[in-house]
Amino acid sequence: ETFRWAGKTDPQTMDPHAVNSAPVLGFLNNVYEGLVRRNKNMAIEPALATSWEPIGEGKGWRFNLRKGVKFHDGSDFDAQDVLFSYQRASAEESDTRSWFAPVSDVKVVDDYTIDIMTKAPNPIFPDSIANWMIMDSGWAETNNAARPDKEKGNFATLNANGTGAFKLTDRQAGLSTTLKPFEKWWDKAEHNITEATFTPISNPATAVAALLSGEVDMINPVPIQDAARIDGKGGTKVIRGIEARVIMLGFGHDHAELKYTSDAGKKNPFQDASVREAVAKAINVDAIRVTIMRGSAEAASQLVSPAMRGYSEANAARTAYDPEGAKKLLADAGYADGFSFGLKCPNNRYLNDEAVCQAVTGMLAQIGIKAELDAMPVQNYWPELRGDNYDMYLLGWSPGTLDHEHPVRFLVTTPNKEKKLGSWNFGGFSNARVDELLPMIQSEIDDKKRQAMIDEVVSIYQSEHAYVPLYVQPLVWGIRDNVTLTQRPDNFFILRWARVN
Amino acid sequence: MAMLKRVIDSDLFWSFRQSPVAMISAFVALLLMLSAVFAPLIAPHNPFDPASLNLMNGFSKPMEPNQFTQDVFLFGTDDQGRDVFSTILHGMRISLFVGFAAVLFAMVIGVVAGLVAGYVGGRTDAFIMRIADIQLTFPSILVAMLIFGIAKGFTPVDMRDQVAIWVLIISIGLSDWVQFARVVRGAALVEKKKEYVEAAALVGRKPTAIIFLHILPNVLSPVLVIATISLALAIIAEATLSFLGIGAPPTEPSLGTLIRIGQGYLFSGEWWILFFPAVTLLLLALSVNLLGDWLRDALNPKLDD
Amino acid sequence: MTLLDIKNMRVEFPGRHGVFTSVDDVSLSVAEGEILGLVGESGAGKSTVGNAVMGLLQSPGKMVQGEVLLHGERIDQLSKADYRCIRGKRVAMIFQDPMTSLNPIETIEHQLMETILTHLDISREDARKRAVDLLDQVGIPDPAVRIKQYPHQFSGGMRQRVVIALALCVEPELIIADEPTTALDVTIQAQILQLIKDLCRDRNLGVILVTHDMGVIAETADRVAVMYRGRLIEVGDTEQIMSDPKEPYTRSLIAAVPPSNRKIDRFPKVAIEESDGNALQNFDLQSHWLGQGDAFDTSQVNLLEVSDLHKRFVVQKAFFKRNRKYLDAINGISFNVKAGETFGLVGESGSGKSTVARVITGIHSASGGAMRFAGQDLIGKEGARRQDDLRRDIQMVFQDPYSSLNGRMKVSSIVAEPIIVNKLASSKEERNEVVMDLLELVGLGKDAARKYPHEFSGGQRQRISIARALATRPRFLICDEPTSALDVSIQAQILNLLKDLQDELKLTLLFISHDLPVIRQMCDRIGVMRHGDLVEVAETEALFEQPQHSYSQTLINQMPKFAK
Amino acid sequence: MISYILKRAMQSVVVLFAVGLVAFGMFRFVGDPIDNLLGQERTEADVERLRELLGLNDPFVVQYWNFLSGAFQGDMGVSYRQGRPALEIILERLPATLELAMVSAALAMVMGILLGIYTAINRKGFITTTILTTSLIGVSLPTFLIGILLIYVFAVEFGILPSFGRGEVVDLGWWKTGLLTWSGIKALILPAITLGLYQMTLIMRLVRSEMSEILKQDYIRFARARGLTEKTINFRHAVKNTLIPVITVAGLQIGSIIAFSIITETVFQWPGVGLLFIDSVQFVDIPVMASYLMMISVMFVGINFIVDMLYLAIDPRLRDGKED
Ligand SMILES: Nc1ncnc2c1ncn2[C@@H]1O[C@H](COP(=O)(O)OP(=O)(O)OP(=O)(O)O)[C@@H](O)[C@H]1O
Ligand SMILES: Nc1ncnc2c1ncn2[C@@H]1O[C@H](COP(=O)(O)OP(=O)(O)OP(=O)(O)O)[C@@H](O)[C@H]1O
Ligand SMILES: [Mg+2]
Ligand SMILES: [Mg+2]
Ligand code: NI
Repeated sequence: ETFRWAGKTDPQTMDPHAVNSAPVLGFLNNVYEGLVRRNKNMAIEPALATSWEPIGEGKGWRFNLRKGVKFHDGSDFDAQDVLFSYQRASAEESDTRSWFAPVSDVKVVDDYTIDIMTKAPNPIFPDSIANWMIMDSGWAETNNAARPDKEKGNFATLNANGTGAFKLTDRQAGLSTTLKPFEKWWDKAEHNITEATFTPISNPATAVAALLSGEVDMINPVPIQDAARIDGKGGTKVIRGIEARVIMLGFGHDHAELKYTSDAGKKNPFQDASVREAVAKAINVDAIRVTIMRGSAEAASQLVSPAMRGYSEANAARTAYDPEGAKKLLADAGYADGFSFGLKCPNNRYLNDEAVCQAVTGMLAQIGIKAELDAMPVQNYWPELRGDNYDMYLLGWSPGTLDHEHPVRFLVTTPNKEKKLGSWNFGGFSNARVDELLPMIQSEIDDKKRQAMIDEVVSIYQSEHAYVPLYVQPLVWGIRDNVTLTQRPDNFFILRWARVN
Repeated sequence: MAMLKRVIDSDLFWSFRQSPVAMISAFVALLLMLSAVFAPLIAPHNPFDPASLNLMNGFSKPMEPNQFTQDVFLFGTDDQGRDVFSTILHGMRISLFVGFAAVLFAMVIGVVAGLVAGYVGGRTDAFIMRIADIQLTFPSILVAMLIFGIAKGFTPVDMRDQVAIWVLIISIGLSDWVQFARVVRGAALVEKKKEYVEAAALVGRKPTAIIFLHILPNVLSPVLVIATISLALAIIAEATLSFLGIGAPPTEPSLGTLIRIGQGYLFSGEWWILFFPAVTLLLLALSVNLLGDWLRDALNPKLDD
Repeated sequence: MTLLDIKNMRVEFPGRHGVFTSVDDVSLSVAEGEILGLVGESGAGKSTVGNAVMGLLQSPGKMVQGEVLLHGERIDQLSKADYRCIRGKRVAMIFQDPMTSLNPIETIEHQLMETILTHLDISREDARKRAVDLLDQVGIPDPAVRIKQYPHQFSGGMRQRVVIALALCVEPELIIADEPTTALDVTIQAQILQLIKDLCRDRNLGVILVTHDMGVIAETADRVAVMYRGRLIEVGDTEQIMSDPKEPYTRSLIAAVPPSNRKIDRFPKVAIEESDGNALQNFDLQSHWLGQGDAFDTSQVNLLEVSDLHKRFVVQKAFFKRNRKYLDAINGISFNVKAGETFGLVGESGSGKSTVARVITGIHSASGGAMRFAGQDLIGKEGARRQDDLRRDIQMVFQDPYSSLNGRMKVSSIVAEPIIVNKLASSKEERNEVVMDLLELVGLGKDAARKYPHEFSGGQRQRISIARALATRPRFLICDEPTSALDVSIQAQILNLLKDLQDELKLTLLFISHDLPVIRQMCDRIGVMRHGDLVEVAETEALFEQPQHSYSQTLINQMPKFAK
Repeated sequence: MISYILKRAMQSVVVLFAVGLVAFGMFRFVGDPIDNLLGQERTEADVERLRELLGLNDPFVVQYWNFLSGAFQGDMGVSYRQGRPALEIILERLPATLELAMVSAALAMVMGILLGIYTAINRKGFITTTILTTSLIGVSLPTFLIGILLIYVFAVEFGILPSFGRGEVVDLGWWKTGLLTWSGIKALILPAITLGLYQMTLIMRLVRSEMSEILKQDYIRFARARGLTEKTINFRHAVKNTLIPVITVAGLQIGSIIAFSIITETVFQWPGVGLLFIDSVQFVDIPVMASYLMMISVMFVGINFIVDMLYLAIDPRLRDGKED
């Protein structure tokens, strides 16, 4: 069966190591494979490695490789390819380099065994390399693509040679990409697809129309408000899920003064934790969920969704909506008359991001603090955040490792260039205990102990109200009735699970 | 008083009274403009005051009680629970101001540049027209970003809002003037060869006077066509630029922004968010264009039919 | 058998200030082979009658009453399509204003050929041949070359002849010729009139010949109809009308024809019994605004000195100079105009008279030679480069009044313009007064002020143009066929005014005309032009009595005689 | 003639330089490409390294100069997004846009002129009023909305036309055309209408306004007196005299259709340069934007040159210049 699907953005490259972004990795997961892969429930399962085990008390991991695996061009897969892919993916030019930060060495034991040594004990290492894709060393070298080249591009930018269930047969950057099943794939195919074409459709309404008219079999995403209609019309339906992404409000913790509005220059009230708490209390997440998100989202209490590893059950309660309490807090903090500040918001990054910010503005206004909303496209947004041009901002975070450690490392620890920590902690939130706990979490092998430490971190950032988590972004895909597929929370569309009836 | 009498006495007013279409159009346009000006007095709500909004009112159907709050809204509400009717009234203030000002700006620059280029010719013409070529290369989005970026460097933070509106006007105006300039230049090239221009020069009219008193009235009709037709476009352009974070904040949606928001609900059944603002814009554009049609005919003494 | 019958025609122009009745209860008929002369006051409605017959009244004009019958069949109620079949093929019309009658962006050839091909079923080749032939018949030199040109490259008289050729394309049954020879010199005029007469005789076609020129009427028309104020006041045989007019207006009209055989001081005035707004009022120049300008310094003998003046037009552009084609419109002429005199310029149509005027006024630049005005060099001072006072001193009445008026301006503004520019009035009130007064001086009346140029008759437009030129209080006035569309009575009024100005203020005139009797009355000295050369310059009487050059002789001999 | 062309060519070079300068001055404000090029796990060092590599730390004049010197050797830079030469990408996308632009321009011109003539001749009346008012709907509503509505009606409800894309294309080697396949033609209909609607209305109203004026000229009356058919009068004499403003606007519009049919191309996911451009803006793909703007300015210079030449072809009065 032929299968056509559409997404919002085109994967910008076919090189699995050049760009670490969801559209690219999600797409290439169908073409390339890693040592491990995630199953329908996001759990790790064997792929090119048949098994793995820790070696030498936290020194590293040993992977036993699968035999008889062939690349799409017919060459064989062995440990050399893994080593090559390691070198390639961790090279300076690679965007995936950070995955290998804990790695100290990679040793080929024999053709089908490879050891990956880590600098410190790393319990989640196999989890963190689910998107590390293995490339054929011979193919890459003959085609002068031994290193990814993001700036100029190379052979691997437009061509692919993986071991995955599908091989790339046609690539027209920005227009369409066609896949065909790989007959010599090592695993048993679950799908019944003979050819699959991906088309980027940047305009959501057009994508909906294309689905409704039957020109595509699946679209991702569906604008939330159109879900009901797609469900209501015969022939199409919507599948919903919870994405890994948590939407939150952030503050300029290290700004001494407000930067925007007529109050610019005054002391920054958000440095006061009780003001931040007031913000948390002021926001009626339920109302946002019911109206703007049409009931699809789920309120969030922490920086990861319950589906993620390390989710803190102990801190599952979210600050309750309590405008009166918020007003009181403000009054106690000395802001009975309120103040005004600048709220920055992207308008094309997250689902209904601008609408959510407007709602937030309204809710904050009701407790007497006036947000001046400045919404802009994402390409202008990040430079603003980096330039510290905000008093409060909206951020969505999706943990690449599907682990709570991820947002803690990027968002909560004190920014530190050398140690590469806190690189997305724009507001510069800083807590010594969190900084202390992070390395311990990273190297703790015992799950229980690890969770306890995570729980502590969560309780710190919750009580400090470092961020105000709002909700977990919903995942809404639209499909034709005759299609069955599996929706994974990382928003990757895995073609080999799709069937057209 | 004397002014008024002159106006009432004028041929223009006379021909206005002869044309029912012009009178109806003028009435509609005036009504829209007045309701924009007096929006705070007419509108039942103040949609620009975030504190007065209740999110639970969102997506109320026109004239039907909201399922949560039981509030009733004439034209329904949008995703934020803003009363669409009030938002249209308030939003029109920005849209009308930006729209008219931008078109006027483009028209003035374009007409002057075109007349000068066409009449003077030679190097002046080449210079102006090459600038036009450069301008044509840049879409209004980029122009807006440039101007916005520069303006940001000069203005204190609390003035941003006032500046933003001028950035919008200038960017939209700049990307539109070439059209006027080239059309006027083309027409002026033809007109300046006519004998009445020679006659005017002979009695001692200076080039500037010839350009504005003689040639301009004779090239005005295409200018009017383009100007009236660009109005709706400028209003929509304002919304596009505001989306880029350049213009009005999203908490103060203009008519164009309201339409842009409404477009998102085209398939989902909340038709009123799009419908009423779009009809308003349509009415505005129609009345302005029909008024323009009349004016063009009225200014042409030969067209008295 | 009557060819055309007009019964009780009434034409109205509704407007903001009421309905203007342009033609009132006019009944006329033309027989086959007959030439009916239609004369009358400027603005009497002559052209309107013609337009109404053609069904081509300018909107909002309407024929509200009456019938037009062609060969006994009513045509005024025909459908658009049926009317079209009559126009051009059965009834042709020569419009009064040849300058604006031609499509400016098509070649003469194109316009001729499409007319021929619309009506005649002949090949393109034959049509082209016929077109060239027609141009030749109307006396256009070099027709095969000229036919490729555009209207603006033709002189006024040449365009008029093209329009005539267009009307004659398919030999219609009836020709309405509205002032067909106003811009033609006497030789060509004679040739054209002969052509029309021949057609009448040979093909039995009827002609309505609208003209102000009594000489032409006397020589050509079989019968004459006289119009006055929209009404037909008298119809009769040419003989009878000329020698024994019944109506006082006709009588005064004939009395006003300037004599061609002697020079008189002033043109005879028309005395009409009914006095009204349009009639000339006596006025005292001394106390009049026009007379208040400083009398000009006439110490200089020669106000204008022109020597070896050249003007060459590029008629075909090419990158390489040798491939270009030129036309020498003025071919090295020299003459002087003395202060306070009237210098006449006559000559063949297309000989370069208007070009001389345009070069002097700085509209065109000279290609060579020298020009001095009151001691100042004029070469290199075209358009805006000319100093204000110098420009104000030299003014011109354009040959084509209509296109020299801005159609979007009211007459009041047009006439006021020079006053404003040159600050000749101290206040707005004074300015308005002067404008009204000027309009009245040229016989237009106050109502004209609030109208636009297109609402006027040909002669009326010409007078607007004159009023504008006078409004600068010029020192040197070039008149390019200033009275070609005026009936003799108004012509007398205007020319007398010019003479008065000359006497009082020492106004200097360069007077271009084809009308030799007028030239004889007006001018002190005359230059005769032909093919871009000035073939003879002489004192007026000397020229008329003893022309030296052979071309001058032909010209004088061909002058239509109208003996009273 | 040749000297005129040379002069214009010289001027165009200056225009190109200026365009480049303005463009690079602008790029500082369009956002930061780094965020798109690096994933969320990037480090400060990565950012710094890439900035240095792409020359983003240089002052814009230096960036401009580097671009220019590259361009001089035929190298317009490599797309950040696709890792391919920018020029190659643009040229690859151009046929789609050109086909769309030409079809919709032709549609707009033919319909615009015909309707303009009709409404000029019949100045009053029901049909005229209807045409004049309904055509305004097309220019009063956002293109986006019109596009989506068309898609909704013809693709979703009737299912007779595709909602996106270009259909099947035939590769002619140097040109990929959609005009040779049925699906390609079907795919072209809706975008062409969406895109042409505005131009059609504009041209129609221009023709009408100019022509109403021309029809009152004496030479039109005289043409009637000569017995010419209404067809000749309207289509030859009157239309030709209205052409100068019309071709001016048409030239500009064709230019902007090709250059900035952003919205239409986005709505219909039309794989042309407009879509490429908006993608590039969103991605802050500076090399593509720069080469693209260069190409556009060359195009506009060309179009305006042609328009100026057409003036001369149409109106003989403009031909005789000062040289004599
Ligand atoms: N379009 C118009 N609108 C209003 N009045 C007009 C219009 N055309 C002509 N008239 C008036 O109708 C009258 C008759 O004009 P017509 O052109 O027939 O005069 P005429 O006898 O041909 O004069 P002339 O010898 O000066 O050409 C004039 O008084 C003129 O003002
Ligand atoms: N712009 C021009 N381009 C080319 N040739 C021109 C131009 N203007 C005038 N001519 C030519 O110059 C010659 C002289 O024209 P001009 O108008 O001076 O004649 P004229 O003596 O005034 O004739 P008429 O009595 O017919 O008005 C004519 O052959 C004419 O065709
Ligand atoms: Mg007349
Ligand atoms: Mg002449
Ligand atoms: Ni005469």
